[in-house]
Amino acid sequence: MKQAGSVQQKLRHSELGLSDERVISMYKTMMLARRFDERGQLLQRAGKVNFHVSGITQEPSQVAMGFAMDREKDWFLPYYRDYGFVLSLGMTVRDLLLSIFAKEEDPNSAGRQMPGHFGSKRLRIVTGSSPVTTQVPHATGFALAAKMRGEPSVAIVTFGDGSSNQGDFHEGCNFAGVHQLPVIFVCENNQYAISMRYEQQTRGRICDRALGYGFPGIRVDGNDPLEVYRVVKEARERAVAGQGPTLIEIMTYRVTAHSTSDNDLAYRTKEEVEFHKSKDALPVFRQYLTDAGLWSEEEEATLQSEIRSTIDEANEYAERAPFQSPEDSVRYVYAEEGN
Amino acid sequence: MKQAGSVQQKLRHSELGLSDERVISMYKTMMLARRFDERGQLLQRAGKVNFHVSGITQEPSQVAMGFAMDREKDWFLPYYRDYGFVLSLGMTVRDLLLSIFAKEEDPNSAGRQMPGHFGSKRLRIVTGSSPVTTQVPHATGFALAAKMRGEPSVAIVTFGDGSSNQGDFHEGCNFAGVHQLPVIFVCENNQYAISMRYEQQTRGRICDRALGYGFPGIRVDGNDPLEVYRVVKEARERAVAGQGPTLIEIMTYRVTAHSTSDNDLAYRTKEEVEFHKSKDALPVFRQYLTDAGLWSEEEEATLQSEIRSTIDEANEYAERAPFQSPEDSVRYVYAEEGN
Amino acid sequence: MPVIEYIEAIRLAMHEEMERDGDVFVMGEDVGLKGGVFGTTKGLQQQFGQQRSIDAPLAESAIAGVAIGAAMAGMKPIAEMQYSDFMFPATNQIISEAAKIRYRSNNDWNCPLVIRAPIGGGVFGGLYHSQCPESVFFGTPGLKIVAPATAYDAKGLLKAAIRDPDPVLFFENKKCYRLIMDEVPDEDYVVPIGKSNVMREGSDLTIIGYSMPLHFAMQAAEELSRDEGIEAHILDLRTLQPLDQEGILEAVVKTGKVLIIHEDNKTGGIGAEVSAIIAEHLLYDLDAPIRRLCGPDVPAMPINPPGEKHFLLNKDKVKAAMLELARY
Amino acid sequence: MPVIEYIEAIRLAMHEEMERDGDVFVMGEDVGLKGGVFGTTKGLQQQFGQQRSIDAPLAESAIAGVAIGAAMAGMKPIAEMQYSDFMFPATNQIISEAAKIRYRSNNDWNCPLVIRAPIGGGVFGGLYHSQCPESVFFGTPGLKIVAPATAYDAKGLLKAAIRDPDPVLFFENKKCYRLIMDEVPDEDYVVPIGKSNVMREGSDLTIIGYSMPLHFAMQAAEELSRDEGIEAHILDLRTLQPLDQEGILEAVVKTGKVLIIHEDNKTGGIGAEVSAIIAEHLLYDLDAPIRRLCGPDVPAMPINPPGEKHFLLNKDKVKAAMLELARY
Ligand SMILES: Cc1ncc(C[n+]2csc(CCOP(=O)(O)OP(=O)(O)O)c2C)c(N)n1
Ligand SMILES: Cc1ncc(C[n+]2csc(CCOP(=O)(O)OP(=O)(O)O)c2C)c(N)n1
Ligand SMILES: [Mg+2]
Ligand SMILES: [Mg+2]
Repeated sequence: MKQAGSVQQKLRHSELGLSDERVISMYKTMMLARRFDERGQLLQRAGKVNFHVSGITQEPSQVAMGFAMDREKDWFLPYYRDYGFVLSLGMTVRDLLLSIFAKEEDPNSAGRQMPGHFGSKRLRIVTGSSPVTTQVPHATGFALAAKMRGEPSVAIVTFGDGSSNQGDFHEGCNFAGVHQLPVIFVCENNQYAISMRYEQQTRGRICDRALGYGFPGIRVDGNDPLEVYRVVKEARERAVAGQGPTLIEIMTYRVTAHSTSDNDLAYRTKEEVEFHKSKDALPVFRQYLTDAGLWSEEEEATLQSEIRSTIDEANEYAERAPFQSPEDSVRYVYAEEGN
Repeated sequence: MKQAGSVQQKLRHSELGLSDERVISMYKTMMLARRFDERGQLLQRAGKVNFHVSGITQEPSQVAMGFAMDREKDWFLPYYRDYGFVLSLGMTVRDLLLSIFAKEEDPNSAGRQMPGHFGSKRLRIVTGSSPVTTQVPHATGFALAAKMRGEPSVAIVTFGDGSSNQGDFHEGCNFAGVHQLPVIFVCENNQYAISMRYEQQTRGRICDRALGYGFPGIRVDGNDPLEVYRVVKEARERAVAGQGPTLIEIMTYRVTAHSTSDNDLAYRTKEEVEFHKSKDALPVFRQYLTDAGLWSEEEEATLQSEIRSTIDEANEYAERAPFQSPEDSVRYVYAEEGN
Repeated sequence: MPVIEYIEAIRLAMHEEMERDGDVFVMGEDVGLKGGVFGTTKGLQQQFGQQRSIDAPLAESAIAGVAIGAAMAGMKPIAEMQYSDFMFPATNQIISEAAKIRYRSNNDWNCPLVIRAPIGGGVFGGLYHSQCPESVFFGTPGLKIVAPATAYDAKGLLKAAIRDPDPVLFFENKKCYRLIMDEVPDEDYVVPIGKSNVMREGSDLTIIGYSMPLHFAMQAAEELSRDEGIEAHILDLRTLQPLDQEGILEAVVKTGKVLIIHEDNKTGGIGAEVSAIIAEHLLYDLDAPIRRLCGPDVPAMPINPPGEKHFLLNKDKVKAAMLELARY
Repeated sequence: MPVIEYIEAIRLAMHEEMERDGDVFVMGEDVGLKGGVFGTTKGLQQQFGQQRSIDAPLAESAIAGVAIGAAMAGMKPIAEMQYSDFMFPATNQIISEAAKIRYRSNNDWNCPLVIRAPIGGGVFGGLYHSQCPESVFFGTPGLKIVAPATAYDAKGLLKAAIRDPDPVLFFENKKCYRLIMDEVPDEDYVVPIGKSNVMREGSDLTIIGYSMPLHFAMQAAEELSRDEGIEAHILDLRTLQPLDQEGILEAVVKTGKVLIIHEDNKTGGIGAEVSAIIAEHLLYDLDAPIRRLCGPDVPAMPINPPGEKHFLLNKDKVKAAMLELARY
């Protein structure tokens, strides 16, 4: 796959309308997400932070999603593993580290919420919570607002495979289907919900559920970010054209434990995990760029050192940053005067 | 359809394993449900009771469902239009009239709940409430209990088309799918949810939703009770054989207003209603029996007069029966001593 | 000033706010062509179109959740729950989401949402068309809750709720819809959220309550004044969250005797908090134990007439309790 | 008597009841192979199999709803909500269904269901892994609610809940899981639902509360006794619904001064009802206003350590309030 057909592969991103710069930028963002994620794990293991939840191996498709959308117009409702997604939307590693350290300057919640609970009005990233799937009807609501206002905005929302079994998935999708709203529902099917394998969560295919709501449902290989890009982009075009929602099921795999609080070897084998690690899309994507003549060993080395210093700086900054004061931590229950 | 092919049709019920007595009994039950329902409307119009909710035109398929199940073993979770269903399960017209008049002797709730809120442990009819669709997970729970105990019981639950858009539909179906439980989910799609047409509720087909839960979904014409019987019976056999749930969508039409509190001509035309009234399955079923040589004008006359006197007697009894005393009306919040 | 029905006041408030602000819209089951099962949204779709009077699929969690999304996007949705009994499927969206959006985002996002839901019994609706769900939502900071008793307040509070930048639960009493009529000005006005209202001045005992039962208290007060010379001071809380602590304490001080009334069952009701506030701040001003007269602690009222009557407050029950307290 | 952890007491109660009665089973997210995210159901699947320790899809309304169905069918399900913060999607099933099944069927059907849910903060769980949801369910007749503070009570109350013919919400405190250890007999016993417990005898002031904060009160009481000669009388409600009115009043009479404590936010909390009961029955026995020391009225506690600390009660905060009241 890597050697043969490289001439043909060279064209894949161009065929999708992605410039060389953009596809390189996608790769850089994936790598940044990966390295940030590894830092998060490290910080937790070192006892510097209490908790980290990882998106490793899901980043390539997350970044592809982000790049397929319009950062100026669309609305983004990510879920807690979406570091790759939010980094592709303009959130910085410093923002994420401020959140991991739960510091006041964290733009997501001023250190009120757990890491992975994203939100930034400036970046059109909608504030999220822990109870899973509540964001699905919210995305429908953003799409409804866009339609009512005649704005060419599309709402894109992500959630896990387990989460697709919540009532809110059903209700949010169905509402969007009836009103043909510009919204993309993305299930990142990493085949586990904490300890529960996919087959313990459902016997159907999640993408097939779209049929019951009257819009297309598509399953796509998460280890093929360009294909994810294509599918999301098409869904976006349909949405903008008034053709309604799309459900996309990204097939991926959770290679880390559910979170740093979980011991995954209590319910699955190392072999299973290693098998999926070997399918990691990140080196494949790098190879693609290399084969396309867009990437070199030197560029890789430079990227890695840049990322390292970005993360180091952000880490230091975030670690030193102050917590929100206890007095301020009880503010903003309601609008304050002059709000 | 009535004349031609009658020889072939004669065999239909026998082919399905229904004896002549049973198929006649089905017809009688349908007619009883119809006449009871008409009495309910009359009583409301006469100001004798406050409220009636009608199942007219849905009874033939409801009765077919009841006859396809095992009254001794199965569990029944009807919804509020299911007079035909519960009458086929052993509830009497007197029980129903006691409920309409909200009298203490009403076996469903001692006159606590609105009519159409069925329940009788003796008849294995599970107590229901007004918030729609909550009974769907309950049915799954009954099926789970049956499976755990190794009992050959199947739970069958009904609900409306609008109600299928509640989260509980999704969650209850999915749970049953994962655990391959002996349960039959029946949507009585009468094409309206109060004022809202089917297309305002969903753009998909309800039966197609089963695909996303990994079990069969079947759409069946509600005006063909023998076909409904066949489909439900097959679903029951699959369930008993450990092959899991089935979703059945019965296509029907609500010819009455939503309830006596509703004015349906505010949102649909008389013509539309008349068109569907003309497709009423009850006279067709009678013709089927007649063509099969199982039914005559005289038998019809006898049946009508029997039904009338049954209903009259029950009506009189129920009207005279006492209400639950105010003191007793606050009992049974919790188990009482010796319960 | 024109005298109008409580339900008409609600309809007018929506109508005027929708004319005033293009971001305001209504959404709920049957709110469009039918105009709602009670007729509260009648005419709105005709005037403002299907886009601003949206018939929503039968799914309350979506009605709340979609409205929350639209509100975060800057719209001002009025989500209708057909009966408050049917708002429980939306509890997670209301408590986990609407109530916490501003707080969890440190003021970055907010949720200017109104959820209207008819409460209360007396319409032969039985267990699931009569409930008072206040206590379920009352303990959740981040929500505002209002429950008007008059047409004037219904209109003014609904307008205030629609203009409020935070989520407001608007509990309208279905028994009041056509029974309660009072003067409502033609001009635009709001009733501020968080302010109680003295409905009647008196010096012998204080009644504190909200929604329908206050009308029983008013009738009883007239009779007690006429027949017994007892003068009741009656406070309408109007807003349940945040409670008007100042208003409550002032009303208590007036008489030193307090009867709290509501239709919701007693245990865990709003009355408990009102009583606790008084017991914390005015213990030494009390001349009698704090009484609560509320619905009995049963799951809901039965549909049969004697059962319903037994469950509900009425003028006579309130009057008896008032008399007993006055004589204490 | 062996001293065991609170969490172990819960596990043991389930284990013993499952051995005792084949109709008892557990169901919830990750309760099987993993043994629950806190390890509360560890070993149950190994011993009782997948059918009696059921990993349920991630859908709380189904977990409650399916359990309700099974309970009506005669089983005795123990449904686990992973965190009490995540039980709100099941609110409709709990309030509209479980709570009303006996009542609405006039005693024909019943629902012997236990729902276990971990409450409380102090584990750096932030807004949605720390909440106390008591107030949401407290006002609903037909439910029973228990919230043990000790390992002994956890075991005895869970056994009582499992054997109870009506639905019981069992609120276990996640901070207590490994922090609280006490003597638990090997023999079978139950702690009756509806009975409070005097944790400490005293004559100067009465503390009434439940769950984790009582341990702060106990520590503070020891210090106050030693350093100030102040003797606190401490009552553990244990059962929140139905409240033990008699026990509450007895505890109040002992001292005439009452401090109510809980971690759930103040407005609309259980403390309000406790206070209202006292204000209704013992007004003249009080030597001080009824105080409540509770979580602040904000949506939930932040995850950052100073914010969490600011939100939560602790020994010092409770002690300060006790001292102030004692000196009143
Ligand atoms: C309503 C709700 N119930 C339970 C939880 C606890 N919980 C957090 S993540 C998770 C599993 C989610 O699985 P999935 O949706 O597949 O996403 P993944 O973590 O695999 O990416 C659970 C059960 C929750 N956050 N919200
Ligand atoms: C949760 C809930 N929301 C709203 C209602 C009010 N309501 C009663 S019946 C009904 C329409 C039901 O439509 P459908 O499911 O199609 O059944 P049908 O009445 O057509 O047989 C509505 C909205 C309810 N009972 N429960
Ligand atoms: Mg997953
Ligand atoms: Mg229908």
